[in-house]
This record gives sequence, structure tokens and C-alpha cells, in this order.
Amino acid sequence: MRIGVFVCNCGTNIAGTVDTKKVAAEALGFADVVYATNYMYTCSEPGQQEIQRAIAEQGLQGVVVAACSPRMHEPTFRRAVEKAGLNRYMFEMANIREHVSWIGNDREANTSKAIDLVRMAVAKLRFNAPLFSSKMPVNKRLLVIGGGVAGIQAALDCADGGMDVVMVERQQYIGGKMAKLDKTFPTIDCSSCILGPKMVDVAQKENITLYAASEIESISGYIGNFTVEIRKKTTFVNWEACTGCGACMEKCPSKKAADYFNEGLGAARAINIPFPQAIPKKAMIDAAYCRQLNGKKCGVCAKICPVKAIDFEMKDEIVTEKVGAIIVATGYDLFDHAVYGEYGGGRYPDVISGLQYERILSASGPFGGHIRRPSDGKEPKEIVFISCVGSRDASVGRPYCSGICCMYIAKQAILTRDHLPESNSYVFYMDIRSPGKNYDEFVRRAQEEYGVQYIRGRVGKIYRRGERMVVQGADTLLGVQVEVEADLVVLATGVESSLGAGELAEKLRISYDQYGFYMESHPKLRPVETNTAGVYLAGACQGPKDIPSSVAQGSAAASKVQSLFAHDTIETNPQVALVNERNCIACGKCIQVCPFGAIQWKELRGGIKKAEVLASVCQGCGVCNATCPPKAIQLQHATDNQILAEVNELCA
Amino acid sequence: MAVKIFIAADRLDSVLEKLSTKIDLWIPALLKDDKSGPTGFVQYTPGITPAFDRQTTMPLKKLLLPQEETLLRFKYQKDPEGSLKTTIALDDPKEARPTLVFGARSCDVRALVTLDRVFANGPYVDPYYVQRRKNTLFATLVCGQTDSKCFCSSVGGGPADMEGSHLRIVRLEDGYLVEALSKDAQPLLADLAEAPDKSRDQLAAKLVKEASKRQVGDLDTKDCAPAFRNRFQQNDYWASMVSQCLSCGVCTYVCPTCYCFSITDETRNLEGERLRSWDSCMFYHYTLEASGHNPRPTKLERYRNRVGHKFSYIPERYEGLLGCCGCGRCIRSCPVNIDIRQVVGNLKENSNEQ
Amino acid sequence: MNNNPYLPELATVQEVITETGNIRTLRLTLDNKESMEKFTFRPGQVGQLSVFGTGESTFVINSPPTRRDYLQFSVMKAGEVTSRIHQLNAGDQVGLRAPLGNGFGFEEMKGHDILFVGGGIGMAPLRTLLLYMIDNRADYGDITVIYGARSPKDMCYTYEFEEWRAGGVNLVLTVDAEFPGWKERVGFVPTVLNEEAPSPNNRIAVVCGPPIMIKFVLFNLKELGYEDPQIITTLEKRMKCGIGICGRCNAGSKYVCLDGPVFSYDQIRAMGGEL
Amino acid sequence: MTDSNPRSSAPAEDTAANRQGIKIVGFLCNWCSYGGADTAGVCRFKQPTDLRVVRIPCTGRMDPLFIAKSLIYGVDGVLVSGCHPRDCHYAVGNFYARRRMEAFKAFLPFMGIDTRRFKYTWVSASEGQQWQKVVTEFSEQIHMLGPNPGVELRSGEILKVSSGLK
Amino acid sequence: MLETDRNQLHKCVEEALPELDMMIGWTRCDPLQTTPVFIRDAKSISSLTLGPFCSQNLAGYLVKPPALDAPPKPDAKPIGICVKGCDSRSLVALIQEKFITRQRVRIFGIPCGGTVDWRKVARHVELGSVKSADVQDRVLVIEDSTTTHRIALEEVLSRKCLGCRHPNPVISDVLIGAEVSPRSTGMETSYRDVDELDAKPLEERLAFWQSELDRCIRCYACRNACPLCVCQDRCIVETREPRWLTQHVGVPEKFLFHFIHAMHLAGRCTGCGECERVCPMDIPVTLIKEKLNKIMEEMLGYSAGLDPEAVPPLLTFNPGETEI
Repeated sequence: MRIGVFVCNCGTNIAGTVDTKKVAAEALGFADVVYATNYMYTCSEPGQQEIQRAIAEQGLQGVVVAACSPRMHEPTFRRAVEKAGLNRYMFEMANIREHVSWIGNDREANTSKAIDLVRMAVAKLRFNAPLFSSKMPVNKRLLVIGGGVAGIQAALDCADGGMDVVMVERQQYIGGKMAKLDKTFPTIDCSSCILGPKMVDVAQKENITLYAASEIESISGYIGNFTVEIRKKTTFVNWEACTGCGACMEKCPSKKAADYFNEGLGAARAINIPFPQAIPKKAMIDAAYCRQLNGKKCGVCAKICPVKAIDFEMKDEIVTEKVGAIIVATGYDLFDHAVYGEYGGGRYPDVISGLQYERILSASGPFGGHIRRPSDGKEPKEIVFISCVGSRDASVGRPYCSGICCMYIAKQAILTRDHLPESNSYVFYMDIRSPGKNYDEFVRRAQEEYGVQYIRGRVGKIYRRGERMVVQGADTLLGVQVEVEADLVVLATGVESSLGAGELAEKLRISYDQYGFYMESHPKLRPVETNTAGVYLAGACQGPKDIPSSVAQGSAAASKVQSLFAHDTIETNPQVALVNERNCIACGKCIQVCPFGAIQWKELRGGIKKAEVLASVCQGCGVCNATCPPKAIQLQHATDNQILAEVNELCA
Repeated sequence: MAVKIFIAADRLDSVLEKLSTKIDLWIPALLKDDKSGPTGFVQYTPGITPAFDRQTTMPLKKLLLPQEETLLRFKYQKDPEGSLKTTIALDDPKEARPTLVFGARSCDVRALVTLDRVFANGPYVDPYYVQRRKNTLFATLVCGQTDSKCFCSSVGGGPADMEGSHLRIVRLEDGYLVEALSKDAQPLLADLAEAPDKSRDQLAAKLVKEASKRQVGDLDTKDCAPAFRNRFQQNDYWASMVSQCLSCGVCTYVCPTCYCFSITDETRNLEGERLRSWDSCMFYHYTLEASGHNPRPTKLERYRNRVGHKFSYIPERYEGLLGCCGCGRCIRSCPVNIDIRQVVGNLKENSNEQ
Repeated sequence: MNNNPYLPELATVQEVITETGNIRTLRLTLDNKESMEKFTFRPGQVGQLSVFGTGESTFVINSPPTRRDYLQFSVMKAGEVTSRIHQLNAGDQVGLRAPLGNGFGFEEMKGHDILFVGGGIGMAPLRTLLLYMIDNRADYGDITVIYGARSPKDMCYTYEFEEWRAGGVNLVLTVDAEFPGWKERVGFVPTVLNEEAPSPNNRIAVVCGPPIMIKFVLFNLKELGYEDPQIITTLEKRMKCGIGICGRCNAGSKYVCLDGPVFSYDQIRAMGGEL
Repeated sequence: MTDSNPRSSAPAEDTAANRQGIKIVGFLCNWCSYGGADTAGVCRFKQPTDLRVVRIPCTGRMDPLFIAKSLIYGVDGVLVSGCHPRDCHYAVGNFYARRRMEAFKAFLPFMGIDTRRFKYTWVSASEGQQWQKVVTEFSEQIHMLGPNPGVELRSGEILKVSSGLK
Repeated sequence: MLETDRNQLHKCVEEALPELDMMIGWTRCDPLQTTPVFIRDAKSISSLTLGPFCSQNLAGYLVKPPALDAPPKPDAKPIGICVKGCDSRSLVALIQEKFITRQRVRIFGIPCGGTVDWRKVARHVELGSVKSADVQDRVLVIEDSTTTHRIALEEVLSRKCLGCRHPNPVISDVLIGAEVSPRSTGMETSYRDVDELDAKPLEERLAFWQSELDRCIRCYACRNACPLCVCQDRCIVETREPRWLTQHVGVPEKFLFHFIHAMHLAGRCTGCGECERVCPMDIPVTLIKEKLNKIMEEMLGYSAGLDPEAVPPLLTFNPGETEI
């Protein structure tokens, strides 16, 4: 092989502390190196031309550039050598700037290190081989997991763009947490009034297929070609037939079913449509409360149903959908305040969560929009809000800020005053976080116009005194202990990752942080991509978010999908694992460890099995390569021989 | 000049030490601090434990055919034009140092007949081997410790066979009687020890006579070659003989006559060497071709080839010479106790059965 | 040749010809002028080509002894050594131990008609004998060459076909399947052989190609009436020493490196051993 | 397990020659630690120059045998660094690596190789300062241990160590 | 007692043989040794033996080439196999790694009181002269041409047997003979040799392995005998693609070879001791793996070859194990 080495001065960035001339001179002595020079700015246009000229004149078959980090300019140089007719993978970089010249001033030591790095790069290059990407067709259908506001936004954006969308929602209805809200900050507009039309849109768009009461069973495939199995959970109601008339609900004798939609504040019927505007507006039986399903004689709903939609024999059903991209918008769950023993550990009916209060405020809620306390239905007079319950508290494993509580407390306090002008509201807070457009003004209005009393300090204890709750805390601004006797305490429970986020991540093969929030590709520059190609994030599944941010992310993810779907094919990355079938012993360990399900069995004649890499699924991590005992599976461009070649240069 | 000496047992060490000043001396010795542990030939240094009382685990072939040796060295040199010029320096057979192997057995030395035929007698001559062979003398023990695995008499040798030996060692109760059999060996014995007294001399002669009459092994190797050819295609026969074989290289590495080798280049940057190293016909890679084709893909073909090589191919090629010295090492060291005598012996039994 | 049979002579690559996607032809001269001038060999003899640092591999010298400007080797990329050989350029140095092996019995073939049947890289060993015969055309009768490859892109020596034909060779070219612009025969070599059906009378068939082709060609030749001694081929085995010592290239008691690579079919049958 | 090795615990003399001779190989994952090392460079955080970096896609690519190879053949130190657990670009590569390297680390001293010559750690792309600390500390440790004698027998040395095995 | 067990084995195999593809067992080939035997017809059943001389682990024969290259037909009959306690764990490991299915094997389990190491016998008697050998009441009785030697079995047991925790097969279809009680029940006694070496200073450990491994001739018997070294012909110690080892015979090559062998068995080795038994140079090869087994047990609470459902620990992970 004829190798050329180009040592970059990078002005004085490198040449200042590395003798680049000497590095080039030494490089000329390495095996297969036929040309070596140093250059002022190798990445510049003339610098690249110099490489291309040398490739042509010297008949180079491989190029090493010793310069900055490959994370910086590897793509630049790969393009340059490609233009000169070399395969882009017949190129290696030695990082002698970030790893050498910038971290030490000892010219001699730096130069010797730079020489070593070039030697290693040359040694590796001698084992490089041209790699070629292939093209895979893109299935232009989108899967949206989660039908909250972020998912709805993403689905509608793509559907508007003419793409087929499949939406999967775990609950019986779409709308997510936003559907439960009364009003939204800072505009105090009605949540269901702004969300409702979008939900209807989802139902009406012909190119959106909605699976409510469904969950993701499994995902296989890769960008452009995912196969998704969806588990349609048993509803005991044939939704094709159900018209959502609600007759069954009225007659259902099981009246004490859990009312999940109302956060447990009311009671629902065993057969239920959670709220009047629900999309899809279909009834579903809660098997835990249904008399018929619990061996008692009933079947009232079946008798009453005008379309005979009730089916007690119904079973879960698995449907398969094929899509080309996936947007994950699984949202969040609320922190369970029961872990705070000092706040009653969930035992006091009048110490409630923010979302429960939201249902109390809501006209469609359990009390029809009248503020009453759960214990005895009385109108409260003194109401205390406590912020940061399950947020910014390392002691309960939630050190992060949930971002929305300060704002929703302010909103709820304002609404409380609107509903009950005679009431007094107190807010115990740590800091007020209100960095959005019109947000801080909103909080100020609560304090100034609505007379909500903000007390800076942490509540130490809540206990019952007679019919009322005593809230004991410190006012850290005044430096005094404060005790408020309240009729109702609202805890601003924080945001945590959605239940089952981890399991879904494993199915999607995306990573998640220690709190269960999904990891984006890059926190600044790739905020809605994941490291699994073709899977995008929107909304609070990635981290706590308010509605505008969630919607923005929904649209952002949608635009990523649209730019993907603008192509009929995608180019695969050739730096993937490759099986040498001759050496494969079919032990299946690679299949077992692959984080992406990118390896599968392939059957040869005579029933002999071999592992096979799906090049378009493989992300190139190399776990399989490290695991494979006979090293039959080799990660291209980081093969054993390539790494060994580098190591060998350092061995005595 | 003494042609016979007697070394008393308690003087063995000092005699060997003296001998080792005259010539590079190799003796069989323990390779591990365990009297039942593995043994092999090592260069004598004072203090090592000789192991004359049993056959060595490893044969002495490494003296003539080291497990690894450099055939040549090469170096690429750059010229100012940027192109590479090669210089190669032959690591030509270094002037081998005169060496004496003291305490080999007749089977060990007999094996050299096979090696000599292959390496030294054409059509091509291996200069590395020849150089060492010319400079090595053998003092051979008349063997009194044959066991149930030995079969030297079956392959043309015998416990007292001195073919290829330069000195004969007879082990007596109280020491060793060493006799020079060739002129070039005589000077070695000078000033080492006294000549033996008459009774010891007679006793030794008697022992040699007895030993040469002893028949070790009852394998009949006559007409092996045609029998082998007859059996060649009978896969069932070979399968039944070697289904327990592990395809390891023990039998070939402990075999004094197995000489097959590999040649590989080892290199570092611009310099490198071409190595010759022991290889084993029992290994899959031995015959694996770059195309992926392997003419001997399973242990069946490989073991068959090993047997064929020793008892059919070498005899056919080299005037009836056998490629086996009957030392029994392959039987003793085989992890699954395959007995080559059985495989060869059965060649002729009911060979037309199938 | 040097008296140490393991020592290669240095040679320099004069020219590299890319024959197909995975076959290249190298033209070498020995660095020592005198050796080059004195170098003699029989068509069919082989050389051990070294890329120092990677190793040696065996190839037939496929230029004929009648043309002495260079020694030619055609190399198909398969393993480590051949991959390195494919990276060689004009001016690079290699090592060569040659000639080794027996070569074709071209003397006994004199006065006979000759049939060459080659497939893919199998044309390389045939080429040396073919050119030798063209250069001594009067000594031989009809020369028919049936040469097949998977596609026109996989055919070697295309640039020489005119010369062969001009040298009085009946050249039949075939590819496995139709290909745009291909004007010669289409079909597998054994089929084309049957179509051509060259008479076995006073003819010697020299066959070289992939095992599966050989198998069917052999069958068809027998059908056409060829006897085993009339059919000649070259064997390939993994080799190391090339001089009949290291032990691995045996088929029965014959060493391919020393007693071969050229054998007639009756010899092969007599040898026994694994192929 | 603690290694009380009197010979190697004495700090080697910190001469220029000694410094020059020490070679540490670093296997850095492309996404986090290689970026972390870049960050340290961009921030001009001074570091010892003994480290030579091999870029690998993920610590999951790290076969412990690369470490074995390095230490057996005399590389003075081996540093493996990847993304923090749960931050792996490939989701779980470093989880596999952690187990493998932890087991390997415990195994090395049994074979007579000083386990202090091998370290694995997690450094993210933003942790330039942490990278500087890791490199500095590890380089110092290797300097203290001195050149790696490897496992080669010194020429002519014949070892006979009684196993004590029953 | 041995006689009774042998008769039981013969009877059981006789009954089972018609349903079997073949039966893998041991047969006596020498007073002190056995060789594996592959039985297809009933005539040969009488050659089957069991007892303390049956040292080979037969599990490997189920997966070694050519078996590995030609997968069994779906309707293939099961293979009968004799296993001791330690051998049965290899079987479990192979089932675990899906090299064989449970249905593919008919397991004749043999409780084992330890196997005889002929090298240790050689310390007491000259092997070449042994005429017969038998074990009676944990005493090895050897007859040579002149004398009767009586050696306590304890003195000549294989090293691996001394810390054996699973003398009874952990998986079997038929159990031949009565179960025996384990010699060791905990880590303290099982890893005595490992602990002893670990107690030595680092330098001595290095010197120990240098001197032991220096003898290695790279015959690969240890690898080929290992029932879990399933790569066999594809093993990377012989390939140049990839190229981990050279043909040099230096100690570093030998170290790396044994590192490769050990690391490839980390979390998989069942401690059957075959690698050490077959070593012609008497290198304590199993000891290397014992250390890794101990690490796996201490660090991850895992012992290989006990649970057919378990995933070998290095093929999985636990995100939570921040401090392993």
C-alpha cells in the first residue's frame, strides 16, 4: 500500500509545541509510507488540494492526516480523499492538537507523542479496506407512541404533510395529561377548548390510524423499516360497533369503580367513557370492578347496548404495523407524594396533588367545577399550596426541577380566588421558576392582583387538627416559624418519567437516564433525535416540559421525520459489524448481546446456521465483536487487526 | 585414549559438569519440580535433575528442529525517492555448536533416520537441519525401562539399537558404563573417569546382549502400506478408530519423527523475520486453503493422514523407511488414550469386510 | 537457484495488470541481472512469491519460457498474502523462489492436437503452455481453447485474445449468462465442451478451473472418449516450503509442490489421498 | 486484593529519559471520553504526555484481551474510558464493558500482573477537567510503578517454582 | 459396589439403546485409564465402565466438529451420554448456550467420588509395570509383577476433585448408583489452591506462571479437550485474520494464549478440569480458570453449569450494579 502522511501545523496551534517537520520526516520511515509532508492549514481549501495532488502524483492508496480531532475534521478529509478517487475509509487521522499540542508545552515529549500517534494511524491504515454504503428503501409511515399533546402535534404535522401515521395510546383516550387540566398558564385559556379540536382532528384524519387502549408489544427493524407489534388491550367492548352513546354507563350497577381520569377523586362505573369529549369516544369495561367478569350475574350493559357491542369473551389482540420512523411521546407521570411521611404520606384526604386539584377545578370534574374538599365536600377557605414536592429533593431521588409546578400553582391559586373570592391562598415555595414568555408576570399577578400569599420556605410538617390541616413551615425570608391552619393542602407534585419508560426504551433500543427520561442524541444540537436512527423524541418523555415546549418538540420531531421521508432511500453506514461465515460457530452470543437486535440467524444449506448482521440496523458499537469468541464478527473500520495494529506499535 | 569409562552414580554430576566444559551438553531432565512430572532434554547446567530412569515426555527433535527458528531476516529500506528497497539477510544456518546429547534412548536416536532422510537426503537439502545434525553427537542409553506402550522392535529398532549413536551408555546398579562407538566420540571420554573394571565390563556386555534380544512390542508393520491404501476409503473404519480424537497436537509434538512445520512472517514496521515453527497435521489450519477449501477438514482425514504418513507415504517415498520409531509417546500422552498400534494393527484385520 | 532453498531472490514488480475485480497479473524481473538471464523453467512450474512481512504463496509462472522479458503471475485475491500482493505497485520488491515443481510434459505433447479447458483464474496455468505452443506452433496440431468465466468482467487476458487467435488457436469463449454486448458463446464450460466436442483422437486435454467445473468437464471428456492419461490438470494445495519437506501438500505419498502441480488423471487416481 | 510488591511500589526516578520511555495506551470511546479528551485539549488543560489514544466506538467494543495483549507485551499502562453508565451512545455498551473489565481487573494480579497498571473510568464529552484529572493521576501512578517488565523471561533465566499444588 | 453400578449402567443402556442414536461412555484401555467409546450396537455395551478411572469429560463430544458443522436433523434420535457431577455441569452450560437441546441428550448420571490422576499414581508406582488397578473402600490397589501397592485414594485424586462441590450430576435422566456427599460446600474449601497462590506476593505469582507456562508447547490439547471451547478449528489463537498470536514460542505468546482461553471461559467454565488433565506438560491450566470462577462467584454470585435457564454473566448486565 502506498501511504501519504500529512502533518498539519494548524498555524501555531500544533507547530507551536510540536516539531511537525520532524514528525513528517519520521513518518517517511514507517512501513508503506511513501510520502510525508507538513502543511500550514491542512483543512483549508489549498491544504485539501495538496492532499488530492499528492494522491494523484504519488499514486497514494491511503492517507493519514495528523491534525486536530477526528471529531472535528474527519468528515472534511474523508470528502477530500474521496474527491481524489480514494475510498473515504482509506483514511486515518492522528489527533495531535487536542491530544498533544494543546495539553503540554514540552516540545520534545509532544513531538515524540505525535510521532507515536502517526505511527499508530499508519499501522491501522495498513489494515483498512474500502467500505461501501448501500441504499435501503424508506417506508414512509410514522408511528407515534403516546397520544398526549406532543404526540398529537407530531401526528397532525406529519398527517398534514400527507404521511400515514399510526398512533398508539396506552389509555382509553388521547389527550394525555393536558386533557385533565382545567385551564392553562399563563393565558388561563380552557385546556379542553384548545386541545379538543386537535383531538378531533386526530380522529378524523383518514391517514391517522389510532390505537387507543393499546401498548407497544415489540419493535424490530431499523430506520426506514420498523416492524411494530401493538397489543390492543381487552376493552370488552367492540369499538367498531360502539357509538359512545353512554347508555351502558348509566345502567351499570357497579358504581364504585376507580375513576382514574379524575385522579381517584370520584367514582366511575365499571363500564366507562372517562369524559364527554373523549377521543375515541368508546366505552371500556374495567375488569376489576365488572360484576359479570367477576363471576356475578349481571350483563346489564350487554342487554342495554343498542348495537350489541359488549363482548365478555374478548381477548388482547396483537396487530402488526410497518413504519419507517418512530416518534416517542410517552409523556410523564406525577410523583407519588405518599413517600413524604411528614405531609401525611397520602393518608389525609384533604392533602391532594396538583393534578387532583386540577380535576376539582374542572367543570367536567367530579364536583362539576365547584371547589370542594374531598373529605367532606365543604368549600375550603384557607388553601395552602406547597411547591417542590418530589422536585429538587435529592433525598427522594428527585434532584431535578420539574419546571412546571411554580407556574401551575400560580394558576391554581388565581383560579381558586376566581372561584372562591373569600378564600385565602398561601404558597410555600423554595424559589420561583418562571422563565417563559409572560410567565413571571403571571406569577406576579397572582401575588399582587389576587393576593396569594407567597411564603419562602419549606414545609416541615402537615398534621390534622380537628377538621382542618395544620401546615408548619419556616418563612426563611423573615426567619420565623409559620403555621397555617388550612382546609385544603395542594401539593405541587413533580414530574417523573412515565411508568414503564424503561421497558419501552429497551424495546426501542434507546437510552434513558437514571430517572427514566429518554436521552436525546445531543443536548444542544440534536434535541429530538435519539442514538437509534429513525427514533425521535417529543415532549416530557425526554424531560419535564410545559405545554408550549412539548408542542414545539412535537413539531420538531415531525420535521425530522419529514426530512427523513423526503428521501425514497437511505444510505447505510458501512462502519458496521460483518460476519465471516467461515469462522462463525453459530453460538449466538452476538445475537444475545446486540443492543439493537441487528443480528439474526441465517440458514445455509444443510440447516447450518450462521449469524448475519442487518447492516441498516447495526449502529456499530462493536459489543458483538468483543463478545464473539472466534472473532468471526468484525466491526468494520475497528476490526481486531486494526486495533491490534495500533496496540502493537506501543508494545515493547 | 579411553573408549570405555565407568561413571559411578555419585560422581555423575561432576562428570557431567566436566563434560559440559568440553561440549554443549544436553541431558534428559525434569522440567518441573515433581518427580513424576514432565521431562525433556535441556542444556546441562550444574544442579539440574537428570531423568535417566524413564523416557522423556518431549522428544529430542527440538535440538535439530527447534519449535521456532528464524529462516531469514528482511528489512525494507527507504530510498530518497520514497520507494521501498528491500534487503534480505539470510539467517543462514549459524555455525552450530558441537553438542552432545547424553542419555537419549535408542528410539529417540532411531527417529533421526527418518528426519535425516527427509531433511538431508534430497531432492532438496535443509541447510539449517544439516548444520546442526553434523555437529551433534549422541550418547545413547541401552534401554531397560520399556513399558507397555513401547514398540521399538516393531519398527526396526530395539532397546539396544545403536544406529546413529556415537556412544553407548549402559546403566549398572552403581553407575554408568559409557563406551565410544565412533572415533569422533572418543576424545569426549578422555580424563572423565576411569575405565571400567572387568566385572562391570562383562556385566554391561551381558546387559547389552540381553537387551538386544528383547522384543519390545508385537505390532506387525509388514505390508502396512498396501493395507493402508486398502483401508483408505473406508470411512467407517477410520471413524471407529478416531471418534474420540480431540484434534489436538499432543501426538505430533511429542513424536520424535513428526517434523511437519509452518513458515510464517513476523514483522514490525520495516523489519521482520521469516520463522519456521512446528506445525501439526492434526490441526484444521494445517491444510486450510485461502479459498476456504480444506482437503482434510475433519479429524478423520487428519488422523488418517498421520497414520498414512508414517506407515504408508514415507515408506512408499523413501525406500520402505517407516516414519515411526516405536517410542510410544503418542500413546502415553494422548488425552483420550488413542493407541496407534491398534489403528495400524487393525489395518490388516478384516480389511475387506466393508 | 541459491543453495539454501528457503532463500528467495529479490524481484521487482515491473507492471501490474488488473484483470478482473479480484484477479491481478504481476510482471516481475529478478533484481540480479545474471539470474534473470540464466533463469530457465518449464511451462507449468511454479514460484513461491513472497511479500516480506506477510508471507509466501504459490503461483504458476504463467509467462512461457520462450518470452523472457519478465516472469508473469496472476493472483486471485483470497487470503492474507494475495490481498497484500494486490496492494503491490510497479517498483515494489518481492521475493521469489522459483522454479519449483514439475511442469507440463510439453515434449510428449509434441505432434498431438491439444485441447485447453479453462475456467476463471484456471486460465493462468494454461496460458504458459498455450503461449509456449504458439511460440512453437509447428510442433503441435490443432489447438482448441475453451475458456469460460462467470461474466465478461471476470475474464482474464482479454487483451491477448487477438494474439492467441492470430497464433493459430481455435479460441472458444463463453460466459455463464447473457451479457449486454457479449458476442461470444453463452453457457457453462462443460456444456460448451460438449457442443464443441473436440475429437479425442491423438489429442491431449489440459484442464484447469474451479473444482465443480473440473468435475463436470472430466465427466464430459470421458463421454467424448478421452482416457485418463490423455487428461492433464494442475493441483492446488496449501504449501509452505515448496520443496517437499514441510509435509502439508501431500496427496497420498506425492507432494504437489515437488511431484506436481501437473498430473494426469491416471496419476491422480493412483495417488489416492485427499484432494 | 492488595499487592504488596516492594520492588514496584518504590517510585521510579522521574527523569526525562524515564518519562520518555513510559507508554500508556488509552482506549477511548468515540462519543464521550474521546470527546472529553478533546474538551480538555480545547480548554488547554495540561496533561502528562505518556498517553497514546486508540479511538474505539464504544467501551462495549473493548475486549479485555486488548488489555491483556498490551500488558503482557510491555505497555506500561492501560486506561479505558467511556460514557458514564446510562449515558452510553449505544445505550448499554458500557454496561457490558463494566462487568468484563471489572472481572478482568480482579483476574490480572492472579497471573502476576500488577492490576494498578490498568484502570477504567467514565468521562463524558463535557468533562474536560475530569479527563485532565484522570490522565494526570493515572500517569503519575504508572510513573510510580515504573516501566512494565512484561512477562518475558530474561534471557537465560530458568525458573523453577514449586507449585505447592496437591 | 462398583460391580453393581456397572451392571445397572449396562442394564439401563441396554434398555435405552434402541431409542438412541448412540451412547457415549468410557471403556477401560489400560489398568489405570479409560478411553471414550461410542456405542451403537448392543454387543458393545458390556465394554462400558464407570468409576474413578473414568477421567474424561464426554460432554464436549456433543458439540465438537464435525457435529458442529452439521446440525442434527429434527427427527434425530437422542444421544446417550455418561456424565459425572462435573461433566453434567458442562452439559448444562452447553444447553444454556443452546449448543444442544435437553431433548437431544439422554443423560446417564453417575455420582462420583473423585477421579484418579495417573500422574499422582506415578509418584507411588512405576506406571509401566502396573498389571491391574482397582479401588476398594477408597484405597487404590495396584498390582505389578511383584507387589501389591495400596494407596489411599485421597493421595491420587485429581486436583479438581479435592474441592468438588457437585459430585452428583446436576442434571440427568437416569442416576446410576447412589448419590455421594460433596467434599466441599463453600467457597473457602473449593478455591483453596487459588487462595494459596493469591496469598503469595505479586512477583512470586508472576514467577510461578512464567515457569509453568514456559513449558507450554501450544499443542492446544487444553483447548480441544474443553467441552466449552466450542470454537475449535476457528479458534483465534491459530488465525491470522484476526491475528492475536504469532508463531514465536516466547512466554508472552503463551501467556496471551492462556489469557484468551481463560477469558473466553470467564463465566462459562464449569471447572471440569479437562484442560489440566490433558496437558502433556502438567501445567495447572485449570487453576487459571478457577480464579475466574471465583471472581464470578464473588462478584456476580454466579456459578456456571447449574441452571439451564441462566444467562452467562458476561453476556448480560445489570444497570444497577454501580459497585460490582
